[in-house]
Amino acid sequence: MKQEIVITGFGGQGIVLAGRVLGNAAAIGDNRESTLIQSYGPESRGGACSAQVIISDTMIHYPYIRSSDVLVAMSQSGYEKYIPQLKADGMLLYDQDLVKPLAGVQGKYAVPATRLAEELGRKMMANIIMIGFITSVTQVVTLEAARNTVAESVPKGTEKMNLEAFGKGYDFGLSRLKGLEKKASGKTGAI
Amino acid sequence: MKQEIVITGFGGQGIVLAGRVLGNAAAIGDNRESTLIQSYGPESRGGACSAQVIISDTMIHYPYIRSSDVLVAMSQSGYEKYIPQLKADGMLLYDQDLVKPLAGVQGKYAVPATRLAEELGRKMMANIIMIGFITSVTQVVTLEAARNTVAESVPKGTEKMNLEAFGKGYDFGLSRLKGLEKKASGKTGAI
Amino acid sequence: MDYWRVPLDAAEIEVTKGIVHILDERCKGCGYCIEYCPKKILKFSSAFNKKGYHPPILTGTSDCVNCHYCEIICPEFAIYSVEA
Amino acid sequence: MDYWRVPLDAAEIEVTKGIVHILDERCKGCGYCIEYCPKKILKFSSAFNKKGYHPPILTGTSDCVNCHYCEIICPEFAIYSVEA
Amino acid sequence: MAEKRKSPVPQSVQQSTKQPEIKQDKKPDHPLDDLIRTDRIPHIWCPGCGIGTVFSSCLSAIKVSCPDLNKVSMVSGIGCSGRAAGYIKLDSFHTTHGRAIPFATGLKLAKPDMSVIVFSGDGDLFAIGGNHFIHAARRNMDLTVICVNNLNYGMTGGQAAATTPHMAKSTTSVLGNPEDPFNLPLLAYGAGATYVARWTILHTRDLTESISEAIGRKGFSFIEVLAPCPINYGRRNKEKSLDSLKMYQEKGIIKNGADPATVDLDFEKGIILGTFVNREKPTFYEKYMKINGIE
Amino acid sequence: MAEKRKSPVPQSVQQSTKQPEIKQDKKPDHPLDDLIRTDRIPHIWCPGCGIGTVFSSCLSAIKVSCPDLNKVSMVSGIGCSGRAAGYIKLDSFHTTHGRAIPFATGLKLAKPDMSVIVFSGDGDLFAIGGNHFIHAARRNMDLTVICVNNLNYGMTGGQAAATTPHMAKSTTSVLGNPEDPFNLPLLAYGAGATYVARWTILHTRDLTESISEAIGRKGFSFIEVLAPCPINYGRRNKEKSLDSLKMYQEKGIIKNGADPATVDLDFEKGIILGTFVNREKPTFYEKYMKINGIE
Amino acid sequence: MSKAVLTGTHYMTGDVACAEGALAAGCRFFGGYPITPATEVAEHMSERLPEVGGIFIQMEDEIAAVGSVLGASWGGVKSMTATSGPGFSLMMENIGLGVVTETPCVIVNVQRGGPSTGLPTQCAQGDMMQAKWGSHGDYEIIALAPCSPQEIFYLTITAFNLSETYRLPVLIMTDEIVGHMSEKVTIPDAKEIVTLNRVAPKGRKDQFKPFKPGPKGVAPMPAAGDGYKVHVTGLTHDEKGYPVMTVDTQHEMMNRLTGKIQNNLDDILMDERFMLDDADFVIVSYGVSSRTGYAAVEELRSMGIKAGMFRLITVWPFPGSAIRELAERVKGFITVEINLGQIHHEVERHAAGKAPAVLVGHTGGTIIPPEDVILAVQKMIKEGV
Amino acid sequence: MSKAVLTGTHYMTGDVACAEGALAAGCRFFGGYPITPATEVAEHMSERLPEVGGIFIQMEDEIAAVGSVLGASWGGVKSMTATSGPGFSLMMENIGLGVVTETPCVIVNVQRGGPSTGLPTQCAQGDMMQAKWGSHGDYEIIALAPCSPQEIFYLTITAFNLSETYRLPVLIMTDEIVGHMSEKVTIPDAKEIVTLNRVAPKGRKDQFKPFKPGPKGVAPMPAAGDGYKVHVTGLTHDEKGYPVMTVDTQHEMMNRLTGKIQNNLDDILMDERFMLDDADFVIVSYGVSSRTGYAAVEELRSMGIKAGMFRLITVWPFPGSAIRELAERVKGFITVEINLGQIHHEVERHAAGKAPAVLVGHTGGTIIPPEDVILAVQKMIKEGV
Ligand SMILES: Cc1ncc(C[n+]2csc(CCOP(=O)(O)OP(=O)(O)O)c2C)c(N)n1
Ligand SMILES: Cc1ncc(C[n+]2csc(CCOP(=O)(O)OP(=O)(O)O)c2C)c(N)n1
Ligand code: SF4
Ligand code: SF4
Ligand code: SF4
Ligand code: SF4
Ligand code: SF4
Ligand code: SF4
Ligand SMILES: [Mg+2]
Ligand SMILES: [Mg+2]
Repeated sequence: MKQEIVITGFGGQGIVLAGRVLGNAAAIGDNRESTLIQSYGPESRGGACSAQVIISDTMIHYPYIRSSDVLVAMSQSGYEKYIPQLKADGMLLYDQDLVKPLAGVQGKYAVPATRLAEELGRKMMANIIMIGFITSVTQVVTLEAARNTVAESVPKGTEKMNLEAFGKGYDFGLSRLKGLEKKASGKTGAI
Repeated sequence: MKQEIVITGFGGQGIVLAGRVLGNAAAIGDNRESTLIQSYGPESRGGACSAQVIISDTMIHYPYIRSSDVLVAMSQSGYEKYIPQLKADGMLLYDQDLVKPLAGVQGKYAVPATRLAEELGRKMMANIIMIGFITSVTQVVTLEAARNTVAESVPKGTEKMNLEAFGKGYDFGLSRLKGLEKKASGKTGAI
Repeated sequence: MDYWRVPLDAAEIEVTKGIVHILDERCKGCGYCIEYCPKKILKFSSAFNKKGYHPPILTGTSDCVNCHYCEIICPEFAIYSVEA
Repeated sequence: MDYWRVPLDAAEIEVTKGIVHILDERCKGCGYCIEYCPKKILKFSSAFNKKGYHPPILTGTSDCVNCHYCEIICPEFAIYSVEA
Repeated sequence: MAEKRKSPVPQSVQQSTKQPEIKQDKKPDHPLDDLIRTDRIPHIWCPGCGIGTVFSSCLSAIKVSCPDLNKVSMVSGIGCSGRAAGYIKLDSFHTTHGRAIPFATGLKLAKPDMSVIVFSGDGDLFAIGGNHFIHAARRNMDLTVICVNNLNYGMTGGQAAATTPHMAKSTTSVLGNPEDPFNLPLLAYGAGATYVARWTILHTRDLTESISEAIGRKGFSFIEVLAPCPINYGRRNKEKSLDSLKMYQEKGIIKNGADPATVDLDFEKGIILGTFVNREKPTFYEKYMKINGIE
Repeated sequence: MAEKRKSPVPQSVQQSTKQPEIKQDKKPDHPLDDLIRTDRIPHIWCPGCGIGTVFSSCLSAIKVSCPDLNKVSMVSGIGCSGRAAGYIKLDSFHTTHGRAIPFATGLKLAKPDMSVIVFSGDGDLFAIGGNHFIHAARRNMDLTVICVNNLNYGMTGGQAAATTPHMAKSTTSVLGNPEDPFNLPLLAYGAGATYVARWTILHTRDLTESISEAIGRKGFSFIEVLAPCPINYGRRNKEKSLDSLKMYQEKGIIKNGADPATVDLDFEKGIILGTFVNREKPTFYEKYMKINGIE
Repeated sequence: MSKAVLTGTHYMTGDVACAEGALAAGCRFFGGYPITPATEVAEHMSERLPEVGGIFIQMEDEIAAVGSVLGASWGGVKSMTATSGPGFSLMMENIGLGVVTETPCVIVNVQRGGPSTGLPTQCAQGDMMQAKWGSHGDYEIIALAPCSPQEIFYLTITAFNLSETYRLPVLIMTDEIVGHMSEKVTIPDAKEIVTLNRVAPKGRKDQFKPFKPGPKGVAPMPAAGDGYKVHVTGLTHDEKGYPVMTVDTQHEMMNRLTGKIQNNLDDILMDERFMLDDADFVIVSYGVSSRTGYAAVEELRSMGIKAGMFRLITVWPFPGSAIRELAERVKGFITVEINLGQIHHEVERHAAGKAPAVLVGHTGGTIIPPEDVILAVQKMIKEGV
Repeated sequence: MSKAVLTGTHYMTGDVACAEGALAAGCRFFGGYPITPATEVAEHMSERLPEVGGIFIQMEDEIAAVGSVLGASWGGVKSMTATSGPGFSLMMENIGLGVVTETPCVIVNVQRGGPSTGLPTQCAQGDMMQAKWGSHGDYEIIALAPCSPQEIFYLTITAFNLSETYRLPVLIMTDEIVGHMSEKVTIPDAKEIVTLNRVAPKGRKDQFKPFKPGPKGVAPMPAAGDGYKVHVTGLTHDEKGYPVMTVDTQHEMMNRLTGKIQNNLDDILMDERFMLDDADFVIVSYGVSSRTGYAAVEELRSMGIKAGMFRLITVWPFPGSAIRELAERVKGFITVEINLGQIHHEVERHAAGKAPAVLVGHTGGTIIPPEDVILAVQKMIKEGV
């Protein structure tokens, strides 16, 4: 099995860290193969930035994603750049205050990650919330692996805070899924 | 016709300048072809130094001398290095205070260039004396060309002094030749 | 905190009245203009601009004295004042 | 000309007598030792060494005081003095 | 391969604040817009980065001191500060890391009546570029050199520079910088600079005046400008950009004419600012022309 | 091709002066021969060149101040002066032009208990190598840097250097040098050097003491030594080697502790000599070890 | 567990893995200067070296960085620096000094888009020829090209081993993708890691010649302070290390310097061959581009085309004889590299017309998609080779 | 008579002839740093430039020298520097900047024995590949190799003309022998000398794009101060000169930079063919080695062997198609160069096995005797090619 996840946003949002947590969780926590590619521009802040994470049970050769299973968008421009390569049955996860997806896009999951982070008092933790959200919505990594990796990846002393943020995102995801299930069951059973 | 002249000595003796005067005289004064190659070591003073001058009526390709018609030696080490490549019928010109040629060497012409220069009050002019000597003894360049080139090549204001030195060397050469002629005639007519 | 060189510029400051212009989309919300406006007439807007920053708006409490300090301290060419 | 720091070294200079050694083939005839020997006991030899320089020889007029100045000023490691 | 979606039509996000009323009926140009490549704005500098303020001050100075804008140019090296050359609407040259000054030297000698401003970072001018700096100062090359000193290498992510305070944190000195920084005005003076000044971005008016003065005079002029790099230096040294400004305000002491040997940056005791050196000496070009009897 | 003669057996020319009698029964070794690669003597330096005297002085200093000769090494750059490394019988490194100091920095940090002496020319250390010099001074790297200042590039034939006096003649300034030279002690001080001295080859004993002192202390020590290059600088500026020495004698003024800002070389008014700076400061290595809690 | 060897499985970037490899190899000195995308090597070394008693110093530029590395190596310490294109260009003169003075050290080039400042944060493989030819004069060099963080870890150890064995700077020519890519890296027990050290001299110290070839054509190497009183120069020198500027000495020295590499190719050349035995079409690649190559080979095989991969691990010296052998039996070479044709030229030269050689190149900023390779092979087939 | 053009016949060294060529070409700025055996170029320029109102400046190092040259060129002045191996290595980074910013200038490398400090006063041709590959990233460059003082005079003018026409640094790759050799140099009347200048832009200044190709694929070039307010950067940039760090912009820029050379080979490639029409054995050479080549050809012909000479005047871009054409009909190539095989590799690559290619090389310090070439040809004949 192979999952290809693109996370995209601005420099300064912690996009690469989010990718690294996912990749790390998959590789070390879940003992699978995982390749993370980061791409960014010359800007330290505000430039386009993305992380491409491939998670697989077999060796990964070509490290770029040309067709993604999951797109996580934390900026409108990132969304616009990467949405064309999202598979038809792929999932779009996005920060609902920063990205306005096209009306017709299917399989989309919104989370107010930045707003939630601001509520937690740390705008910087939007990415951790997003990781929680990804974990529950996509299940590309196990909860345990993701939690452990978050704890290991953040600066010492901030573990609790970050795990809380992670939990918030995770739970938000669960409830979104429930909501969708309801919706879906009201529709035809397909997400 | 092609003449190949090697001038050798120590850095600081004006070896390259001597070569340049000859080459220049041949090329510009006598309107022939002439190639000068200089070789020297890292030392500014006292290192081995040589000038190779090829004078020819046709185009000169290969610029090194492998077999010389004339060897002008102003140091013992230079003499030793270049004497093997002097043609059997070549001419050896040397500063008699600085070089002691092997007893058996034929066609040799001694001049006390450095001593004469010291007498003129300028040890530095030994090379100009040597040029005069070369001009009269070997006739590789014409007197006129050599004289003019000396005058053009030396620092302004020193022309007279240098032409005097040149003349001294030239005359010394003439008298040497006369002496040899006498000697030769006393022997068998061959130099 | 007060404008750090009030005594020096104070005289001039009183001379004119100004209108301040804010180019929202250039602003990156550093707050320098807000912090150092001698008249304290600027504050962060609650809204975001496209890049997600909160540009300054006028508090409306007092008048701009056209001292240009916001203009010259702004790293973004995002604010300037002109004579009213 | 006299040795430039005679007053300073003078005391020591008188203490001992020395023998000066000259390594002719190292000498390049700069004349520093000759010029700055406080006792003026060196002069150029008239002969050449292999490289064509005139190394110093003793004038014989006076004694070496083993001040080592020739030794330390010589750029060629060509002269030194030892206690007599 | 899975079927792909068509790219959606970009749709801008409706989040901007409303324009404040007072602005509505005015033209929206910033007074410096004629000197800026507005098609490249916003620039890449981070929120709170002090480079923009130094740059703006430099443009203001150019505006007042250069009647003919075709006779001004800017040369930068590589770094965040070095990006300035890319935003000024004048002939502008973004060269290689550390080499702005030699490039500017050639340009100036080829165009002696042009004001050549070197605008670059502390790393660019004093780490890799230190040799060119001291030699241009020695020659009294007629250049205005503006150094944005943000105490680190901003562009590469916050490594220690030759200006990073002893014990400060950086990505290459996580436990504290073992090196001491240069005293830049002293180095400049020691190398032969004929005009040496230091300001902070908070002292914007003085800075602008100083840059004008430097552009207006003949000879090698050096202006060090303290500016925050909140993202890299600030973050690691617990100094937000407004903290930096406050520090400049509280610790800044203007001492024109201070002996450069006494102006080491000491963020505890006080940051000495001012014009430290302003002496007249013929420039390289003047001496070259005179000695060679040209003109 | 013409027949060639066989090479004659080398036959040495009988011109040497007879050994002075007093020498006959003594061993012919110079007291410094154990520190010299005698198989490479005579060295390449010209008659009257001052480098040999500086080198000799350096060897004397090593002799007195370094009991263990395995704990001393010399690093040079490229130039006539840079050839020193090739004559000292110690671990010695003849590197690239201008780069002796970085090499020495690595060597010193790898061998912290070794005395590392950088011996090189003014062009090497201050033209192409200027940046390394100022940074090593800033870091207070524990090196002894000896600069033979002969006012020009000797090795390449006498071009102007960053030390060539204004208006002096050189092969690249035939009508006179348009540039001003560095005041090397001031530059060194301005960069952070903790020991700065200047001597001439005539002041040999002071020089030797100064080198000993520098080797013996911790930190970045810089010693400028004025030395004639009669062949290139002297010839073009009508100064024979003995003239240079006379000038050192007549114009030399020893002023220990003089303010480096006042010691510009002025061959007319006076050449200020002495130890100008000698201050204590921890070295890079000491600070690195401390901050990182090593040992 | 030794502090220097982080035994275990980690998720790390190529840059960090490179630094860890260096530490495991015994590197205890790093002289650096920051540059994207190599900065993280320096940053990681700056944190880790003090933990093992080593020295990290950030020099004033790349010239100084490599200078300090050479100095530290002569101080007896395994040393390293890391840079990218612009810094690599600046290092060229001192790399030459390292070659001529036979100084072991490792220099990492995390390649980015060039020329000049180019694309600082994006990948390329445009410095491959520079690695061989960038310093003036002729010389042999060793350059290795890893294709993953795991491999960069091992190859950094190998690089140190080769540099110590053959006494020369060894280059690791990686790229932005591999440097910034995170993958699983397994670090074995310290005792399982083979680290080689320069051979110490024996015999009389006063008669030792630091440039006189011993076994493998390489001279033993003392450190400064060992009592050998060596002289080391960048001038043409004899076995003693003395400058002797003659044609003969130059000839001997050059033979030593090139011979020690050319006579030990068996030891130095490393490659990986994938489905090569029966291959008609050989994809020649290295570094990140080889990952495109592998993907293409699998795809081509699935299409029934006999493709195989010859992955260069040692890029310099170039394995000419392997190409020459292959050329006798294959239908074509396809060199895949992110440049306009560099290693391709070597392939073409050694193929010598026996089999066609084409380039699948790219101007940089991204990696090459497998499709380009597949198309190139299909074109070759169509054109009837 | 113009002071800049010393009309008449002189006896001068190659270095001096090079400087005179530069002056005749209109060079009015020289930024230099002394180095044997190129110093005399700088020295002569330092005396002569003031006579024609030009500027000579001795910079602090070679990096600064070439930096100042690029700056002066953007100031609208034809500019030049000269160096040898070690300095050439240091110039590499800024040569890349010159290429990418399309800055006309001339850089002379009077080659000496390398690598490293090597043999400073002796000859070699060891920097030929460095000329093409020494800076990071891919690029095309023009390099010319004169074989006599007379030719260096003319080729320096040509170098300026090419650099102005194609907007890039042009390299003169000469060597110690040619640089220090004195021969007759005839300098024509000023009016007989063709000097080309960069094309000045036309049209609206605010819409001008300084990197948008015009005729020949080269953009017109304004000087600073002309009112075009250009931005010039070493980053990947678009036609306007603005940094745009995308794969597409990189691709376009690289195509522009390489295209302007590769699409104008007819104009750029220069060679001399001597007895080549019926030649079985082609001696490929350049610079001083070609003089060995000529001597060998004459000797071989006198022995009845059909040898001919293909002398490269333009070395880079390499005249691959000429070699490919020759390979179809000749029996062998013999590349003669004072190195261990550099241009030889190109010959070999383009000969592509159609004709054998051998090297007559040398490690440096001296020139190659004609005998070596003759022996190589004889060996080829014996081995039955
Ligand atoms: C030769 C070279 N080495 C290193 C780099 C990487 N680099 C780019 S900017 C920079 C430092 C910039 O620091 P500074 O000049 O202080 O500018 P800032 O970003 O802080 O404004 C470095 C090291 C480079 N581009 N070229
Ligand atoms: C990179 C480089 N550039 C230039 C040179 C040529 N070069 C050799 S020595 C030297 C100058 C030496 O001057 P200095 O250091 O003052 O030594 P001196 O010969 O005067 O003792 C130069 C420019 C070189 N070897 N390497
Ligand atoms: S110009 Fe700006 S800073 Fe000054 S008073 Fe008006 S708003 Fe405040
Ligand atoms: S100073 Fe400029 S960027 Fe900062 S908040 Fe004010 S307007 Fe925005
Ligand atoms: S030691 Fe030398 S200088 Fe002193 S008195 Fe004796 S000979 Fe003269
Ligand atoms: S100082 Fe030395 S080199 Fe000079 S003359 Fe005396 S012995 Fe000879
Ligand atoms: S990294 Fe620092 S210097 Fe660079 S733009 Fe951001 S704040 Fe400014
Ligand atoms: S050229 Fe000058 S510096 Fe060099 S050895 Fe001769 S006198 Fe000394
Ligand atoms: Mg900075
Ligand atoms: Mg010097």
